[in-house]
Amino acid sequence: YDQAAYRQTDDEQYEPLLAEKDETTTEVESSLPDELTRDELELPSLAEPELARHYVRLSQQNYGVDSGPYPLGSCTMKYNPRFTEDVAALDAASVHPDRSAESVQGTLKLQHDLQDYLGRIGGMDAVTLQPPAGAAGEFAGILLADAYHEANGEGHRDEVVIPDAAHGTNFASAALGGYDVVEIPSGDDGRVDLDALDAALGENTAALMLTNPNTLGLFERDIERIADMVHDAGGLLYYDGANLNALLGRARPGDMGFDIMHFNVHKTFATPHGGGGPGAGPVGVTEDLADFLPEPHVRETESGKYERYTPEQSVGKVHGFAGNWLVLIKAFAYIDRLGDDGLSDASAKAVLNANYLAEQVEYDVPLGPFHHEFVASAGEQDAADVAKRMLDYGVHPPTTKWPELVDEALMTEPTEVETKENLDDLADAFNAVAADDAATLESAPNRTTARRIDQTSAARNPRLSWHDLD
Amino acid sequence: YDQAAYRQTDDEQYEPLLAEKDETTTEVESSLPDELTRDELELPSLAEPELARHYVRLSQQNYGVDSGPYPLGSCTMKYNPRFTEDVAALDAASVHPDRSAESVQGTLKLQHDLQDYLGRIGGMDAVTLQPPAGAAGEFAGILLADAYHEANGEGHRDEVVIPDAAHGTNFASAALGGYDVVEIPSGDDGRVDLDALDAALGENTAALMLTNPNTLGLFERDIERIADMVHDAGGLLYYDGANLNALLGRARPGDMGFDIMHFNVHKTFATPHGGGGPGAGPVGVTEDLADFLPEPHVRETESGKYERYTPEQSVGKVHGFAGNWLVLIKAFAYIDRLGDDGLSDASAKAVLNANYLAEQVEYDVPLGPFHHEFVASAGEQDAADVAKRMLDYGVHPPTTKWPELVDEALMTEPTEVETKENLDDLADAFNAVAADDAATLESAPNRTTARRIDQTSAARNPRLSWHDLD
Amino acid sequence: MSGRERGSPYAPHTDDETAAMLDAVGVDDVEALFDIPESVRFDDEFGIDAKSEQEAVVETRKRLRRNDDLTEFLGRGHYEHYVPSLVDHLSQRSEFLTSYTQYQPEVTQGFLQALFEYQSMLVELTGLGVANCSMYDEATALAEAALLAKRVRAADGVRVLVPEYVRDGHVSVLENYTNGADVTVERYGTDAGNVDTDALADAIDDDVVLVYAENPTTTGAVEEHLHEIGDLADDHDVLFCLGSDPVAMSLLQRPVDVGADVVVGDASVLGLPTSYGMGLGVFACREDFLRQVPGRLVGASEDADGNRAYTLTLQTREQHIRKERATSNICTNQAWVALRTAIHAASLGSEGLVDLAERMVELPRELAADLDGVTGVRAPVHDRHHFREFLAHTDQPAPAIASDLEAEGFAVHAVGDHRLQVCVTDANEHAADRLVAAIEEVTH
Amino acid sequence: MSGRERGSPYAPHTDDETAAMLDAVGVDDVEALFDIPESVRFDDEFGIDAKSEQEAVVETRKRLRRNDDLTEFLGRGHYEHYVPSLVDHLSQRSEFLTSYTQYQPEVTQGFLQALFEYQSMLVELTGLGVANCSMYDEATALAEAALLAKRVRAADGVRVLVPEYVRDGHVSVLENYTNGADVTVERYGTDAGNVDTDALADAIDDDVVLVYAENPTTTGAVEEHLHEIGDLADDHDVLFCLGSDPVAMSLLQRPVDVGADVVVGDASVLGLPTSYGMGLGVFACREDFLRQVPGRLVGASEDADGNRAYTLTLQTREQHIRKERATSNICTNQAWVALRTAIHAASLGSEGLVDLAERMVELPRELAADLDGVTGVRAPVHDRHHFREFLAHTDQPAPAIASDLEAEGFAVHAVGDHRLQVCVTDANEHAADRLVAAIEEVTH
Repeated sequence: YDQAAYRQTDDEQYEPLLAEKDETTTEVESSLPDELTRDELELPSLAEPELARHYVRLSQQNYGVDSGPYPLGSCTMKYNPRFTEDVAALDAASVHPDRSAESVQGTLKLQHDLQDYLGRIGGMDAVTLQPPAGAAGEFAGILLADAYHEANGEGHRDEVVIPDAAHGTNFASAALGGYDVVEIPSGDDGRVDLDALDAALGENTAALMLTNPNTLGLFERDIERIADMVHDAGGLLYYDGANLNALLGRARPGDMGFDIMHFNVHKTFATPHGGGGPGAGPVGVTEDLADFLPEPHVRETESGKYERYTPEQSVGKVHGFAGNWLVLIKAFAYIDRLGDDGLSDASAKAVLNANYLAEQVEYDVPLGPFHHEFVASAGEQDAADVAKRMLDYGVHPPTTKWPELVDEALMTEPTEVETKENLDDLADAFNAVAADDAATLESAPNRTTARRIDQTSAARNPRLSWHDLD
Repeated sequence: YDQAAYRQTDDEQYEPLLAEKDETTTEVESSLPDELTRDELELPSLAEPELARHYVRLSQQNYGVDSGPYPLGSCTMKYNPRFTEDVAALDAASVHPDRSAESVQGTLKLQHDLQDYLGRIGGMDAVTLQPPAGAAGEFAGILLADAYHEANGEGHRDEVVIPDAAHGTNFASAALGGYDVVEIPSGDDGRVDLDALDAALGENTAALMLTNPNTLGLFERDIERIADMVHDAGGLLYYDGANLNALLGRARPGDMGFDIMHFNVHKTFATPHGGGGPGAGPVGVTEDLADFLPEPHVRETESGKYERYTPEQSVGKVHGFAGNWLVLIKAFAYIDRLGDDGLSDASAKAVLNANYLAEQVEYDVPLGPFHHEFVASAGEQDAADVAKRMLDYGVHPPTTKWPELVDEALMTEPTEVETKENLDDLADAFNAVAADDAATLESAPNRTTARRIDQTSAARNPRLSWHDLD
Repeated sequence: MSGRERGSPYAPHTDDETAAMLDAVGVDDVEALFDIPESVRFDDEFGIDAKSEQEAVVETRKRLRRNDDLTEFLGRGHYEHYVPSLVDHLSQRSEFLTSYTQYQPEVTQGFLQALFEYQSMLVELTGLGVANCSMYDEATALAEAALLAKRVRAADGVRVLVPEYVRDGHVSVLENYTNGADVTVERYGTDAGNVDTDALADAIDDDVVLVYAENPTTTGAVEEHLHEIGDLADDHDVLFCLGSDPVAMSLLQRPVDVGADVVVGDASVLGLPTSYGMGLGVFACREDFLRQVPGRLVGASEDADGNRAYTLTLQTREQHIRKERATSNICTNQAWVALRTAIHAASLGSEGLVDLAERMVELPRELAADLDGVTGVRAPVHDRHHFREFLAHTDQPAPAIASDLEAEGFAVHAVGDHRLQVCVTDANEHAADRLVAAIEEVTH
Repeated sequence: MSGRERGSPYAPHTDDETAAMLDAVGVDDVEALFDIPESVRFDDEFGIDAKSEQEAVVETRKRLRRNDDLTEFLGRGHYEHYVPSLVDHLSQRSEFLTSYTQYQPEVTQGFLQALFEYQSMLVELTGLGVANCSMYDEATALAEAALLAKRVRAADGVRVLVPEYVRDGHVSVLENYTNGADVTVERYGTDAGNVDTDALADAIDDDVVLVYAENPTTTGAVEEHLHEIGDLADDHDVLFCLGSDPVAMSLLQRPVDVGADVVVGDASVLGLPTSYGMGLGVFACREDFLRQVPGRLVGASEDADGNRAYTLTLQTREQHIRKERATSNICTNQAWVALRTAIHAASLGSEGLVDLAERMVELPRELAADLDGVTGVRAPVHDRHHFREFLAHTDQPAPAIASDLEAEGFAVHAVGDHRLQVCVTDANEHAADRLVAAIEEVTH
């Protein structure tokens, strides 16, 4: 019998598969001609009490930020203020995208004001809210760069330069845009190697995609020089906003020479990641690129009304409608609540937390100085095993084995929401695992809902739906 | 370090006491004169992320209906439809009780319509919504009886007759009203012993309080005879609504001869019990008693408006304002959703479930036939131990050791919301425990958040706040 | 749902399951299980149509929408403060919302601890040794205080004294609850919005078991004579019961310091929005009354492993064990509201609470000054400090002004013929200027 | 909060803690940790005032309240069905809402299982072997389908054919996503609201990698030529991609039965209210394309104890491993919407879904008939079966009618000069009669 919520047992594993509970086949009958309808449909059919229990139980088998620290480097898992859920759920927020501009002045104003806020925060002249996620923002940015070069008669530029430590999405987004990727190795200090960059840049360079601070938590101190080099080569400088939480109120991509940037609203503006999304990836650009933004864009008219319009050389659309609008409402509400003081303090505390934790961790922590995250090295231990063992200590582990610059990387980002006590406890977990032997690590985890899961057989023998189960 | 949400460990017990986390003392400064203010205040002060984690964790250490079966006899723990939460949370529901009647016609109409629905369901002529819980409803009923007798020059009636198997609240409510309680023993068949009743009734009888079906799940078949006896003695017949879920659409207290009744909205109309309340205990009465109802009462005017008024011989008030109004909204929405079909089916399935489960349980189940609940006997086992051991099987146990008519009583009420599969599993748990030895029972539970808790020392050395802890 | 007959949407039985269960029980029809004499069988209908969830939402919403959308400046015992969003989100979690009273503490540690923390906050706020984990509301808590006083004093035919400013409704509840115990409730005089200590001295005597006062009072004055009341009560061996609330207590004189033996009040001022008067009765008292306390108490204990654990305790006071000799008939209380209040209080913390309370002193001061500037209005009526609310004198009839203000979108109390009572908190302060303008408008 | 400097309300540091941490790190001031050259230091302000939660709620609410409260009869790719309350309550649970992508499956079994169940439902609905656990929306899913087709066919300079009824915006997304892969998007003709199979036969050739059609179409017609389209595609070794949604698929021809190789669409029709176009991209395809599937896949496996467990699988397709050779650049997807959709679908069950879908056939039939009775209106324009929506011809200019209807409280699409498109579901059917009356009113 399924164990009550408060405790898992080993011998009576709860296996609540919807399909196994009360599957029913419905013969389809319709006023439509038979040939236009299917014959039957077989989906589970649960009464509401069982449905509620099913999902309550599933939720209890899931770890979220509300469960404890979630120091996944580059993922910036911070607390999600709940009042933003309430405003996104307001009836007035629920409108159809084809509504006339006159009838949704509220939505347009909110879009406009968020565009404005993000422009100020990023130091950008114009911002589109349409991309539905960070990677979609990257792709939109590449599209914009492409259109820009094309409009300038530089359509031959077909290369995007990306440092090796960059997020995988950078590579994939550039490729999706039809560009060849020129990967450059990082320097010994973990930053862009200017010589390598110089060698990579050329007349075919469309853009350099850069994360700053980078995925090692290091600020690219040569950013102005980098910008000059890219611009001198005729390329554009793209800012990956994944680590913007480290810079709020201290530096702005626009001021550093970036031409295009995306924001990750969950990382910087605390919208929930929801187990994988929805996110939103607004893209900011300098004035030179503003005419290429996706349509419809929103602007204020002289009469104080808001209107949709198509920028003169718009690339068209990157999402069927207006992106993940409900998520953007939450981002607006967060920014509006924190204001200058709060945003600036969030960065300060995020950086302080990362540096403090780096001090407490006994694993080797090469490079530095760090901003919002640091990458420790598990050394002789397997970083993936370290992660599994940390689960036994009740915390979520860091991102592992990436970036590859650091052996057996433990990429750790506590964010500003953790207390000193939490960081001390987290460090204790790191340090306890550091002292564990290999056998212990390999057999971990032991205290989780599931023990170590066989990834290999999952991929070798894919079972991707109920239909594939015995 | 506190273990993550998904699992408890034995050696690293999470002890999240707010006061131990981040207690702060605030020196009180004010624009008021010093002598009118306190000096300091010392309460925990947590930032929102930690606060969220604290309560999320506490919730995960709690069992609710959404966690699984909750067959507490006489408590009727059924599924709480969530849409009722939404309507109770509507902005329009949030009004002050001193608002003019003209400005809260919506609230008054809802009050009126709920009064009407309850009247129809109970077969009563008038209903007050003011009592904030079932026991408060009982007390209000006693007040009404008192006022009625007083008005009829029968103020000498100072006894309330109550069967021994009745809820403790009946006795306490009668006592609170200033009445002497005359307890009568149940017959061998678990029902009212008519001879004992006859002996108890007399010129001092103000009322008989009766639960029907009674706490053994048995319908008082002689209800008409009982009503006649009570009325002949000049007393009133009071219906305890705790078990009304067994009769919906099949029989109504008013039709059986009851003069006064209360409803338990959580038991019959699925409002959440919320870990102990708030409840609501509307009281219905026959026409003869309607003039005594608490004020303000609500009625529809000839113009279709709704107004508050004071019934001619009103007993006054039993709650400072209008009772637990938000709870009553949920009850209204539930009744309105189910309608005749749903309410009647709820009773049918509640009774079917109880009878089915009684069949599957191997403990002795004396008496019968049962309606919504049955009382098994743990026999040689200690019923309280049985309950603790059932926790190990992942289910919530029944009510134990009551009513005392049955040795080591296991008073079991599955309600209509359980599936056959759940009932089978529940029966398995009962039967597994029935086969366990005494030592196993005494050492249970072993799989819960806390193991067996020492009640004696808790009462002998009361520690009732942080201030009492070491 | 397939194979499921029309009926309760929350009864999960498929037709097949129903049939199998009937078979197991040995009847053909579920009706056979109802052991009800034909003569009392109900064979009619209630006349209530079953609805979809969507329809049921619409039906309730349609009714509630008939309420006018007024900005309320109402108080007099029921108050609104901004409730943080987190209170809703956390209290709505299934495990809290759908649980019963904690009869099995081993699986309800979460709620027990939350209630223990609620009790602890009340102990800190009142300075008294014991707080229970809720009564229904302030009125019933006051009634329970009177009954406790009577039990403690073990006297016959006794009196309880309450000041004139207490709401009539609350006094009615008090009388109803105490009549059965032969307690008489008497009012004593007030002076300029506070207790008249001379009147109290005249009224008090050895047959009094309880004297009640409020801080702030129902009309919003900060009570300046608490020490004197406490002393008078002491002189006559009378219990002093103080009515207050958690926000007020975080700033005003600590009840224990003025000699209060019992504190009652409404704690839902934290945690609940305006709710047509739904409350959370505070009940705290001196530790030596412990065995006489009404309602539920959560205590700390240990489990079999020696770990701290919580449990309902001292249950022998309660109706389900002691029956007619219980300290109260209360069973279901307001636990979930107490949870919400605890979350709200914890989210404010000491400093947040004190800050909020201080605003409750400043806001009425400012609003009264603004209203005093309106011709034909004098505010506040009493030369006192105020908390959240105050009385204003109007040259014109107050009921007419209140009625005119409704047309302008505001709700205020008319108290008597020429007094308005105005309550201002963080929930409505944004509209205070508009209220002043509206009052100016409707009085000219 | 006491001892906490002004700053982020979600950073928990007390002043003492901050000092201790700075000390441990070895700096005096947190600014010393920012390794940023002076020349790019930002020393201005954003000009955004910090606000209390209450104020922030009010600010956002104030903006949104500028929206007119219209009853929408809008569709064209974004639809509303009544979302059961439970969907909100369950999906808002902390553990779901605040979690990340399931990189550590041992502590995220709950979400993984929910996504597995979502995939399973899509497999059942489409009849195809594989469904991923979400794309952004229908438009981007269609684009990914085209890219998959290109990969599968491994061809250069290829064409994708989409019917004329597809939204321009969707085609723009498709073009933007596929330009980089040298894919050309071409429109092919339609006939009376369905695909013109002759036009398609003319357009299709061996350089085509994908042909797209919808059922129902963007203008609401049930597509009657799916088998022919599938056959045409087969004849030329072209992939057939069908656009649909879970409600439509529960009733209309099963995609696999008409030869669909890929199904895209928007599944947020279950689970989300109208959300200004926020979606949930369906992506399902034949099992033999498994290694070419874009996006995330959840698979069943076993843990070390041999118990069933779930995990993200086949990740070598993804950008974080394969980088520029990945099957897609997608990282964050729409997992939480998929959770909501799964809850909504499970709460309806097979029969509930089929019932809902059948109403989506009946409601537009009835509404079209009613509108056809209005002088100057002819509906539906196409003699087809419809699903949720249909086109109506208007003698008067449609944009003016739509504009006038707004003043009456209704939103409908004007499509071209003399056509309205009207969408009716369980969410707005209660107002259908009023819409007819309003159209009668504004056209006379």
